[in-house]
Amino acid sequence: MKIATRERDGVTILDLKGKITIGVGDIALRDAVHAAVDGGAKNILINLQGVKTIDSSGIGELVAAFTTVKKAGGALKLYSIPSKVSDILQITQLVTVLDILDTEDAAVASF
Amino acid sequence: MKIATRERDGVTILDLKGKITIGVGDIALRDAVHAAVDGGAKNILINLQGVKTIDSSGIGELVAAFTTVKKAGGALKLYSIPSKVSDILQITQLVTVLDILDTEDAAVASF
Amino acid sequence: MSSDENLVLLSIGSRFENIELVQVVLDDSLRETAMDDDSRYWVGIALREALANAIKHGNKEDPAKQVEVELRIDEEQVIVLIQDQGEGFDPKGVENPLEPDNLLKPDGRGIFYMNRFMDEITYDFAPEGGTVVKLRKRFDSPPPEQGD
Amino acid sequence: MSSDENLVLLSIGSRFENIELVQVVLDDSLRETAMDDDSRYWVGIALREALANAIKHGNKEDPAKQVEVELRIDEEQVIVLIQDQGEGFDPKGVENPLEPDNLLKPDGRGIFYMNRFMDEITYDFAPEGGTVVKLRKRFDSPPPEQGD
Ligand SMILES: Nc1ncnc2c1ncn2[C@@H]1O[C@H](COP(=O)(O)OP(=O)(O)O)[C@@H](O)[C@H]1O
Ligand SMILES: Nc1ncnc2c1ncn2[C@@H]1O[C@H](COP(=O)(O)OP(=O)(O)O)[C@@H](O)[C@H]1O
Repeated sequence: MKIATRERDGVTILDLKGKITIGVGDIALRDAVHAAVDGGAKNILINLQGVKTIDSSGIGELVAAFTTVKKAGGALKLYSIPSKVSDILQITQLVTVLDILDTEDAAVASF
Repeated sequence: MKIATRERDGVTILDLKGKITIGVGDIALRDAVHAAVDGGAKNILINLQGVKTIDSSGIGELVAAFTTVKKAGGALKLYSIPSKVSDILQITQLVTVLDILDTEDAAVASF
Repeated sequence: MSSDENLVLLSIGSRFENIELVQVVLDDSLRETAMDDDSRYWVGIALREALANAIKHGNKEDPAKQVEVELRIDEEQVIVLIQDQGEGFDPKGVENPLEPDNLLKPDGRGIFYMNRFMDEITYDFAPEGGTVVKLRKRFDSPPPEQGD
Repeated sequence: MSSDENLVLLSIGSRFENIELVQVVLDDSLRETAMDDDSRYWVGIALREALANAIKHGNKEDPAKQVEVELRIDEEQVIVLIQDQGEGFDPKGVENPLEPDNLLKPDGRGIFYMNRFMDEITYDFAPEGGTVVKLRKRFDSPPPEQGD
């Protein structure tokens, strides 16, 4: 898994690419989110477009990131969800608790 | 492995794509060559451009095809050899006995 | 064993990287069956979860401990058995991740995935120790519905 | 087993399609090592030859007979053991495919490939029957030279 961090209009965007799975992807995600929060980021977006596979550890890491950022007084949202990831968010009912947007424009404007 | 058979200037060309390996690719190659010979083809070219992997059964099938066509009074030549296939033809010293050409134009003109 | 069944056995050291290997073998094996692409994807995810549990909870990530995988594919279905060398657990004690209190917990979704994506999942505990989870999916059973 | 070694065991039914599975596992496993891409490719070809021989000459394509594969990767090298349930053979009796008389024969190049692409290949014959071929390649040994 590769994660690139960039800024747009005061929003920190993490572009995820690859597999968010146990042992590698999940840890990379955790580290990237912690780095962003430690760097003072409040408004964080996760771009899931490049993610084809996410296991329960990956989903767990997304949930943990959501909570971590919230506790630090910020907000974390997801956008560009590929269909298989979207299925998983439905099945786990996380669509009801996480903030999910369609496009990057909509996501950036939502803060 | 996929094999497409076509004609150009009286030459029968087999375009090979995929793996020529034991159990599938080698048999497909044999069938295609026999079909061409049975159909009366004398001048046959094998285009290896799309072949990334060839095992010893695949090489054996190329050699068998060469002999089959020769016995039927025709000629079989190879062209567009990918580098890994070329290495194998060197290592097995088949470069010294098979007819090998660079391009399709050169191969068609060689009959 | 009936002659139209394909049996593949795999044994991997308890490293998460090895999950990939097993998943690729399953995926390649299922590609030649009547299973549709979506179902194949979800069966792959269920397998990942079972392997992750065997490596993490069963073998506690000790690379010297192996996880054994048995893959049986016939004309109708795939059966996968995954065995670790751990101490077992009580499947009845596992919580439902859809409970409001559990929804934002970072873990506890693996067995739920397996149940969702397979026709059948059963746990067995070998007397000499070790958890065996059996996953089964027919090629003609529909892919899991989304949501509830 | 030293803890920095990764051990993967595989057992496949004697079908040529299963060669693909094993090759993919080896390829994926070697991708994380210091072995260069070319060598990885050739080691994969050597493995295919050993599996093809085990399935064809050893187990005579009986899908109920298994071929066992042991993959050992440490920091320095890969070792692959391939065992069938056949009757064995005399490796000394194998002809050189580069002899002029053999050059246009359709078979007899498998063991030659293995010798060419690996640092070491050795045959063992289990007393209870079955051929075991061992293939070894160090990550820092050069890829095979072409031609002669
Ligand atoms: N193979 C296993 N060996 C021991 N315990 C297990 C095993 N598989 C599952 N468990 C137990 O079941 C619990 C729930 O597993 P699961 O639903 O996969 O969620 P998670 O792995 O995220 O905790 C685990 O936390 C663990 O206590
Ligand atoms: N695992 C095996 N069991 C029995 N015989 C074998 C085995 N491997 C190789 N052989 C014998 O060695 C010969 C040479 O093998 P090889 O060089 O791979 O060429 P080919 O398989 O094309 O004949 C085979 O024809 C066979 O007689």
